[in-house]
Formats: sequence, C-alpha cells, structure tokens
Amino acid sequence: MISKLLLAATTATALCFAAYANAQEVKGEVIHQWTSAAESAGVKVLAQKFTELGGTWIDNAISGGPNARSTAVNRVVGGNPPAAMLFNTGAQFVELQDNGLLRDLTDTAKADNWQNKMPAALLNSGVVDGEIWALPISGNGANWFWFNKPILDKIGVAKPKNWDEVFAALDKAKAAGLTPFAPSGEPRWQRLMFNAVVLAVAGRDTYDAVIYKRDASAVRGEKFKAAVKVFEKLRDFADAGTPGRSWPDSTNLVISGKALMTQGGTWLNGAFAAAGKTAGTDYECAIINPEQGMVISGDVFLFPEPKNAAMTKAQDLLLKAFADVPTQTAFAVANGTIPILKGADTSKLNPCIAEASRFFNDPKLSTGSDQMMFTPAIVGAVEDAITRFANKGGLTAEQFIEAYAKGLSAS
Amino acid sequence: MFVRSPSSSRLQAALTLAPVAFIVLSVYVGGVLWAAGISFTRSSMLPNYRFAGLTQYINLFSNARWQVSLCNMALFAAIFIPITLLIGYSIAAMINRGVRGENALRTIYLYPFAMSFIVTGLVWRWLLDPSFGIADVARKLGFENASFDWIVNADMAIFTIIIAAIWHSSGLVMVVLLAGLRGVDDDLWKAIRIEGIPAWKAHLYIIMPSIGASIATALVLMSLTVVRLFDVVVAMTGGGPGIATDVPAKFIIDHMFERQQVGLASAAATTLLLLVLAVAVPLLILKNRRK
Amino acid sequence: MTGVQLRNLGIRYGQVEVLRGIDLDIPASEFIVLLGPSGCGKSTLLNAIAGLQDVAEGQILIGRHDMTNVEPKNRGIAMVFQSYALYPRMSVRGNLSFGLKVAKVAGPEIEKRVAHVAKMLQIEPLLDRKPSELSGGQRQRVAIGRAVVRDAGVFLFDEPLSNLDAQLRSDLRVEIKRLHQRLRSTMIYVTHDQIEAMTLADRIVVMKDRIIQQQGTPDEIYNRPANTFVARFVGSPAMNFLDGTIKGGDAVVDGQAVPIAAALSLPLADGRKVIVGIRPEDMAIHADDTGSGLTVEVDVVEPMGPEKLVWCKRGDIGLSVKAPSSATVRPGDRVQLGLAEKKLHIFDKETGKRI
Amino acid sequence: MSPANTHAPVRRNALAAPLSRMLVYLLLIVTAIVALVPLYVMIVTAFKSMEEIRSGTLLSLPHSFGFEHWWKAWNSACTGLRCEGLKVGFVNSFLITVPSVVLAIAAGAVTGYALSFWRVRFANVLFTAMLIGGFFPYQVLIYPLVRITSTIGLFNSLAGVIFVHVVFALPVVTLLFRNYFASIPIDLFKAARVDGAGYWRFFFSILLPMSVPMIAVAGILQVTFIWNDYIVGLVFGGINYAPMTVQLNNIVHSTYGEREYNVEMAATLLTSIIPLLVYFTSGRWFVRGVASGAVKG
Repeated sequence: MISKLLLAATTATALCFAAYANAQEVKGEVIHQWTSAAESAGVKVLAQKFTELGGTWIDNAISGGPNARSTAVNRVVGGNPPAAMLFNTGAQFVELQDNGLLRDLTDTAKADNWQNKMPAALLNSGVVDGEIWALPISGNGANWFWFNKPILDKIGVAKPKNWDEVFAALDKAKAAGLTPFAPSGEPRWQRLMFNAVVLAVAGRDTYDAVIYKRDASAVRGEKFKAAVKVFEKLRDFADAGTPGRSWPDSTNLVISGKALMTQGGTWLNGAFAAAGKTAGTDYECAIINPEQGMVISGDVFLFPEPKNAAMTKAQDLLLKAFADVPTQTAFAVANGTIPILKGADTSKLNPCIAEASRFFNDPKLSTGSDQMMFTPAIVGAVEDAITRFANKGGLTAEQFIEAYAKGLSAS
Repeated sequence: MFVRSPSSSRLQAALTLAPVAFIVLSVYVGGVLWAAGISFTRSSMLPNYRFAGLTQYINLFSNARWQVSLCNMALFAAIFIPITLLIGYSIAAMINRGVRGENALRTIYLYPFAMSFIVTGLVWRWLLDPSFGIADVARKLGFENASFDWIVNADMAIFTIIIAAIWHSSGLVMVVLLAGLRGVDDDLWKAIRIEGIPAWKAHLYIIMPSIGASIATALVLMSLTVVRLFDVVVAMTGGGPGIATDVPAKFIIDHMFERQQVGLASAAATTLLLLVLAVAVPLLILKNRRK
Repeated sequence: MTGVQLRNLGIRYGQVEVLRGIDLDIPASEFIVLLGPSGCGKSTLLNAIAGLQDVAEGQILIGRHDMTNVEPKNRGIAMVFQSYALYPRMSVRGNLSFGLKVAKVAGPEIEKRVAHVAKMLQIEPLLDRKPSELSGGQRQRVAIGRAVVRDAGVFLFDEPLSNLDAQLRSDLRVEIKRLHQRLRSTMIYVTHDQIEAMTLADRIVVMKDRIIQQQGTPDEIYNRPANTFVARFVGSPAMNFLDGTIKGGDAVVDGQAVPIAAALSLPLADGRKVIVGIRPEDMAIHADDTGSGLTVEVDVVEPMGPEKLVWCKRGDIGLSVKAPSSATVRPGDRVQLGLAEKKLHIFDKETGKRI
Repeated sequence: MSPANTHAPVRRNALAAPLSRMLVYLLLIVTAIVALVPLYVMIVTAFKSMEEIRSGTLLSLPHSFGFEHWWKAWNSACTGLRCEGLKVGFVNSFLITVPSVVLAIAAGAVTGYALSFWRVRFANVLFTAMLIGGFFPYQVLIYPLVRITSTIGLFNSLAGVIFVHVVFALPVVTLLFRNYFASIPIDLFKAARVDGAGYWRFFFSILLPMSVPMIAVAGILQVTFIWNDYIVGLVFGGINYAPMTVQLNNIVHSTYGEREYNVEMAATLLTSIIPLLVYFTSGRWFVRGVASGAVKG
C-alpha cells in the first residue's frame, strides 16, 4: 500500500521533471565514450559548433565503448533514444538498422555531398543496401609502433622499418637491461597488435582475404603462419607485467624511459603529447613494413529514428555540425585523431598524425580494421583466440591458427 | 503452525503480496523463461525469435572460454568457500572470547564489504603487481629475491581473484557467524571447559554443529558471491591473462552486450541457473525431509 | 456472566488429528483447568476457544452464542500466555491500553480502566517502563493486567506460570485465585502442573491422546481417578502401582495376598489381572515383625520437613511411602507396609480403567 | 524482551592463560592490519603527487597532506564536457539511494510479513521463485526490464531507477524479514489478535517497532548495494539521474590519456564515503541485527 503510494509519488515527480525538460529548445543529447582530456577537448569543438547553429548540446559521456554503446542501445530499445550516439565504424549498428531503429541518412548525405567529402572506404562502412546509416566522425591508424627516442639513440639504432630491425633493436634494449617491449595486455589491444603483425608480415592480400572475406584457408596458409611466428617472437619480448595492463600504463613505460617500444593506434600520440613529449626528439612512431599500408579504424555517429519534430531538428543540426569541414578538422586536432574530411587543413597536425593522414587518404595504403568488417561476435571469438595465444602458456601456434579459423564463422 | 486468521486479513495479505507477486512473476520468472526462450533463437544484438534449436548450446559447450569459466567457478568455490569460512569463523571465535575494542575490530573486518570492486580492484592490482606491488615493498625491506607474479601468471591468476574475494567477504561471514556464536548457551562453554576438551575439537565437533543455521546462511551468501562473481574479475584481471580467469557471469555479460550474442549469452545464463538448481534442489529437498 | 460450551469439537492439522470429539460444558464463573502432559492438545483446545485455531468440526458456544467462526476480539475473551507475549516496544501502559485503543474505547475511559487494573495488580509504579525492564514476575502481572483490562467474560490462561521460579509461581497462583474470587469471570486455565490444577480449579479436565480422560472436582480427580493415567498424573509423588491377580477376593501381589475388598463395590472373579494403586500417604510403615502387610526393604529416605518420603523396594517393585518425620527408618531396614484398604484404587490391567 | 541479543557479553575465558590471550590479540591485530592495507594504500595515494607515486613504493607515506586531489575529484574532475567532478553524481546517488532503500525495505517487510504470519496460497512457491531468481545473473534481466519500464513509462526517470533497484532488492530484503518474523514468538501474534489488532495494526503497531535491528541490517546492506551500483543507474537513470559511480567510472576508467592515480584514488574514496560512514557508524547495529535472528537460515 505504502509502496504503491510512494511509487506513485516518485512517478509524479519524474513526470514533472519530464514536463520541465520539454521546454522549447533544440536539445540534442549525444551519447559517447570520449571522457579523456584530449577527447573532451574534441567534443567541445563539436558542441560549440552545434550551439552556434542554434542547438543545445546535452553531453552524455560514458566511459568505456561497450558501456556507452549498450546504454545507447537500451535507450533506443526503451523508446527514449538520444539524438546521436557514437559507435565504432563497422558492423555494430547493422541490427539496429535492420529493426528500423535508425534514421536513414541517405538524403542528408546527398544534400551535403558526403560522397565527395570523405574517403569512400570510410563512408561505405556505414552503407547497407545502398542507403547511408552512419556518419564517420573520427579516423585512426591502428598498426603503429611507438619508440622511446633517447633509448633508440642510446642503443644506437635508427627508427626500425622492418622486422629484422625491430628485433635487432629489441635485442639490444634487452642487453642494455631495459624492458624491450611493453604492450598492453588487454585482449582488444592484443587483437589490434596481432592485426598489425598480420598486415605487416603476411601482407595486404592475406590480410584482406582474412578480414574482408573471412577466408579460413588464408588463415591456414603459410603467410599467416609466418605472421603468427613473428607475433609469438614479439610476445616473448614483452615484460612480465604485461597481462591485464592498460595501454596508458604501457605507454607510460615508454614515455618514462623504462621500455623501448609499445604498440597501439594513433591515439597513443595523445598520451605522448599530454606528457609534453615531442615526436622525433622524445619518441618515434612507425608502421613496420609501411608499404603494406595502414589499418584504419574509427568512430561513427548513429542517429536513432527521431521521436518528434524537435528531435529531427536537433539531428539535422548535429549532422550539419559533424560534417562541417573546419569543425571536423578542429575536432580531429584537439582529439588527436586523423581529420577525415577532404580539404582539411593538415598543417597544424603533429608529425605522427600527419603521416597517418597520408596513409588514410591513400586507398592503396589503407585497409579496414577487423572491427569494421566482422560482426561483434566474430571480433569476440577471434579476440578470445588471440588473447589465449598472446599470453604465455596458452595456445600453441597450431592450436591458435585453428581457433582463429573457427572464430571466423562465429555468430 | 499457522494461527487461524479471518478471511478478510488473509485477503489483505494476499493483496499486499499481489504487487510483489506480480513483479516476481513478471521480472524473475518471466525474465528467466524469456532468457531460456531466447537461448533457442538466433538473437544477436537484439532479441529476436528466429528458432535455432540447440545451436547456441552446442556453440556454448564447444566454447573454450565457457569451459574455462565453469572450471574457474568450481575452483573458486572449492577454495573461496572453505577458506572464507575458516577465516570468518576463526575471527568470530576470537572476538567472541570477549576482546577489547571489539567494535573497532569488527568495523575493520567489515569495511571491505562496504566498498565496491570498481573501487578496490585497482588497489588490489597494484598490491599484486610483480614490479611495484608488495613484492617491491618486500624487496626494499631487504628480501631481494622476493617476487610475486601470480596476477600475470595464467596458472595462478585465479588465486589472486580468490585472495581479493576472501578479503571482501570474510568480514560479512564473520559477522554472521559471530551472531550465531552469541546464541550459543553459556552452559555449553562451561561444560566444554570442565570436560577439558581441546579448543579446536570443541569448535569442530560441538560449537560449529550448534550454529548450523548461521553457517548455512554464510554458505548461501558465499554461494551468491560465487555465482555472481564478476566485479572482482573485471577490476583485477579483466578475465586474463588470456582467458585464464574468466567466470560465467563475465562470459554472459560480455556476450550479452559487447559481442552482441544475446542468444549465446542467454544459453549460458540458463545453463548457469540450471547448475544452481542442480545444487540447490537436492539441498532444499533434504532440508524439507529433515523437517 | 458467561459460560462456555464445546460440542463435539475436532481439530486437525492437515491430516493429523489433534483433538477429537471434545464435549465440555463450562458454567459461568467456573475456574476450570485443562491438565495434561505436553502434546495432549490442551493448548490447542484453548486456542480454539480463543479463536486462534481453525476448528474442523463441532461448535464453540460462549455465553450461549455460537462463536465457532467469530474473530477472537469479538468473543468476549481475554488471554494470558506462557511467554507473556508483551508488546516489546510499548510501555506497560501501552500494553494495557492497546486492545482498548483498537476497540476505539474513549481516552478517559481507557485511562480509568488502566489505572484501576494497575492498582488491583500493584503494577502502578511500572506503568511507564518497557517490558524489557521488568522481571519475569512483573511481566506476567502485566500480562494478566492486559487481560483484565479487557473486561472480558472469559479468561484464557495458557500455562501462565511455567516460566517462573517456584516462589513466584506460588505467589502468582494465589494472585490468580484472588482475581477469580474478585472478578467471578469464567476462567479456563491450561497447565501441566498438577499442583496448580489442584489448588486453582473448581473443576479439572485431564486430557491425553486427543481426548478428555476425566473431568471432575479436584477432589474427585484425586480420590477417584478414572484410569491409571489420571491416577499417575495427579498427585506427587505419584501413586504406586502393583500388578496383581485376584484370588479369593484378594489381590495377590508378588506372592503376597493384599486384601482389596473394601475398595470395591463388587468382588472380582478369580484370575483377573488388576493393577492395585495406592498413594504414598495411604500406607504406614511398621516394624519388621508385625507380620501383616507387604514386606519391603528401605532404599532411600528423603526428609521433607514435616514428613519423610521413604522409597522402598521389593524385588523389581518400587514404592514410595509418606511417613511422619519422627519415623526412624534407615536404608537397608526391612519393614512392613500397612495398606489402607479403603484407599486402594483398583484398575483393570488391560484397559487401565478404574474398577 | 525483544529477540535482540540482550544478555551482556560474557567473559568466557576470564581465567585463560595470559599467553593465549596475547596470541588472540596478536592474531586479531595482524588480520586487521592485513584487512586495512588496501584502504591505507588508497588513502596515501590520494595524497601523493604523481611524481611520488611513480618513484616511491605503494606503502610509503606522502610528503604532505594536501587536499587538492580530493578537491579536484570532488569539484572539477572532467567527465566528457562537464568538469564538475563527483559532486553532481553525489546528489543523484542520494536521490536514488534514499527512496530505493526505503521502498525496498517497505516492500520487503510487508512481503515478508504476508509470507510469515498469514496463510496465503502459493506463498512458498512465490518465495522460492524469488530466491532462485536472486541467483540469476541480473544483467540478463536488463533487457526485459528496459522493455517493462518503458512500457509503464518509467524508463529513464528517477522512478525507473528506483523501481529497478527495488525489484533487484526484493529477494534479499524479503528473505531477511521473513526469517526475522519467523523467529518472533507466535504468542505475540495471538495476543495481538485477542486484542483485536488486524492485519495492518499488528504490522505497524507491534511488528515494525520491534524490527529496528532488522531494518538496520536491510538498510545497511541495501545502502551498500544501491550506492555502489553502476549498471542500473547507467541504464535506467538516463542522463539526468546518473549516479556517482558513473562519474567515478568516467574518471577512473577513461581509456585514453594519462591517468592521475591520486585523483582517481581520492574520487574512489569520496564515492565510498557514504557506505563507509554507514558501516563505521552503525556497524554495531549491523551485528546486533544479524544476531537478532535476521539472517538465520
């Protein structure tokens, strides 16, 4: 009885708040996982532009991609969707689109000329049956290796460009009593590193066969096996503290001169920058075997099917802000990611990002990440296999190859 | 034995139960049945109703992570429950002797339970870190060869989870058992002293059996911890190294959300519940029989 | 004033029969005691009268109204419990007035009645205390007060003195008796203590095995027990029983003839197996050589102040005898027991019923 | 008179050898120290500068005890665009926790009451279903709950979060109260019935006042669970009612950028302050309530 009364009372209170929130304003709530300092600076750029256009930005930052995405999905399913929500580029959104929960952006894209504004590969990742459902917002290169420059100088080697040079440098660092390699021990970054090794060792053809075509025979082929061997060798250079270590902690080991090398996407650049380090003098970034290209990953904004005219209006303004070239570029600079729109002014970019941008805009030198092509189920299955291999005492190379091949058909 | 009650009051009792019954039926029973139903479908990101037969269950049991998860849960239960019980009981027995500063001690043992593992997991990770954790402290204290690398060792990492979980739960178990010990008749203690029964024997054969209800409660609480084990793992090892410390709840949650495999996750959740029932039902039947 | 009638009352817990065919007529103002060992169903019967227990069959009439299905509060009853059952978070005053408040009695009237009862039971100084601050005896006084304040026609007592020590028990016993004399209410009192039953009751109802074994005045129950159960249950120390076989009008007990004719209206046929019962005070100890009576050996002697209790044995048979404190017997003495023939109780060996 | 543990603690081993008593104290103190180590590390880390954290050991004391990291965590740490620290979430956590705990206890007490003193058909079936439900990984129930709350219009509102918290709390709270009520002498119920107390009268006038220890236990447990909850607040609270733990998670688990461990630890401690305070101030009640039969099988 009492519980019912109280429930009624709280409901009434909640309704009051809801009524209050419905005041005539173009409110756009955006769910995203950008919570670090650099990311927040990026968000600020987007929010400012939206405000300029007459909107009121409602910021809903939730740390951790999976947290943010499942919250957003629950909001959509619960009938109270945000105006826009951040997903990773790739197949994550397909089912939402399939259930009619997303807004079709085809017309907006045509009107705003997206076709000519951004690389086709990126735009196409948001296309289902010829219709556009996602707006790319950020781009990253995933297969970078990062080095502490003073250590490179100390052990007398130049920035490595191929595997022989990498292993030579690692050997020397080890001999000098330093941690040669400090990768992150979290499964998703291990997956990222494995992909980097596959592209660099097995080559673009094998990489594309595995990632784009999910070709199990390519996985069982010799080239892939060679990549697995390199990965294994690399793994053995990793320090004891690797398992479970986050990438910022790993990066810190390189920044502070305790380790020579780590692996990670262009976002590591932000960590170096935040520590006041300068590319070329304090640290180096490199893609090994760069002729094979760069693995692109990124984020897209999705726009749930609007509930009312006000929400449509808010989405229109958000779309306009996000696809605005100067805004996007300023966002990328602040965020430390690659500007994705053509005609961006790249002069202010940090050398590492500028280099990444060059790869990014050259279709011959860029290819999609597994997350762009695989369903989350396959990403997960493959990730399980990789992390079991990436930690000592897990799978043997042969077992791992089988597990990986099997993972490609997960659903 | 129930006291005779008028139909009007019984109706009132039924009426007050109705909302709860409705919630329980719709959320718990409904939710469980729904999840069981979904486990027979192809649901991926959102639940759908495309029938898939036993596919999800076949996939589940051929999934290495699930196998590891179940083994870990069994191992965890086999070590965590007896040790927590032992520690909780020992402390309770010592406090029950009547010590000074009981309030302070009790609060100290209990505080870990007040903090969530989102919060304390990081500290535990630091403490167990092979390079700057307690091993480092020991080295600086002069034990130069001290090393403690369990948390990064696939074979030992699960034990670090167990250590942290014991730290988290011992206080609560202690309080529950202390409450039981407080209910033990003073005369029993006198009899034990007069008979000159050694302390450990007295506890094992006389006192522990006489606080059976409290021990049962502690066991239920610990079983809940075992089945729901999630936060500790995420905060300390993220399930690693590799998949070495994965547990069923983490498996379910990962597949439910990040991996968009609602069908597989539901199959796992249903299996987990069946396992709980397989343990609980015989116990319940046994308990009812004894009555 | 209110009488209570039970008509063919039966009570079951599920399939288990707890009481069967109980017929009882309790006139107004009577103090009746339900006596029996634990588990005999006496408390269940009391609960049924109170309306706290479902009745499977039969009728309960209170003040000539059928109350079988009436709520406890509307039966005009009050009840006192063994565990006192005081409301722990209410003061004594709150405990006394709670029922009246529920019944929407006016405030000043409540105050008047509470004051009156408090004075009657001498609990005035306790009125503002919590039950946890009272001694056991005080608690039970308050519990009795809570019943009295209801101004009920029928009082139900469920072993109210069992949790108290001996001294308090006898004090409160007197108190309850005084209360009955003063209020003249019908009182139904459940106990397993035969002394309480004997001292308090106008009439005792002895119960065992789901049924009433015997009802009657304390005198009838004590002096003419209907069967061996009643005979053994009432009286302390309990009645002595001797197995015997009738031979020529006497009962032959362990080879020795005991004359029993005076205790019987009709002589019994030879060979019939009987049980001869005799209370400890109905025997006398004679010196060894008088030649009459039962020869026994003194086992233990318990001096009890005004008298001595002498435990004797004869083979497997044990007997207790009350002797004056001046008696000089020592363990190991061989003595003769003289049995008062008129005070013998003869029961059928098979049925246990009085002959 | 209440079923609470009223007898004074007895010095059971008043004559025991001093040596064994010293051993007992030694063991108790050592275990207490071990139990305190994580808290100690958190507190000292919250006072250290990042430089000290990198160079010193975990257990070393900070050079100075300034509250700037605490202040930053409370007032200006950023989560996304908002740099308002934890204080916003603190209010939300209160708004969520207080009604949730009150309602969960009210609902659990009334349900436990109906289940223990009154013969209601299928009550045991209901109770068993609820208990078994308590073992189900509750995250699996989130999707159905999202649908349910959105159907009844509570999704993404304060009422919605509270509703879900109460639903998740019901099995445990009901169990606590049912078992507690089962330990209450049935005579009390009979006495009240003779006095004419009906269903609610008995509950409110007699049962509830004597359930204080139990209310304390249920309250302490639920404050801990609900205050520390992350996922329910995140999913059902929407942006307006995100609890403190969501901000904490944003501060502590930002994937990118350098981590300020001192601020993180301060934030962590600030977030735990309410449950910790509850335990430090009412731990005595907790033990007493448990001892009063609350948690007996």
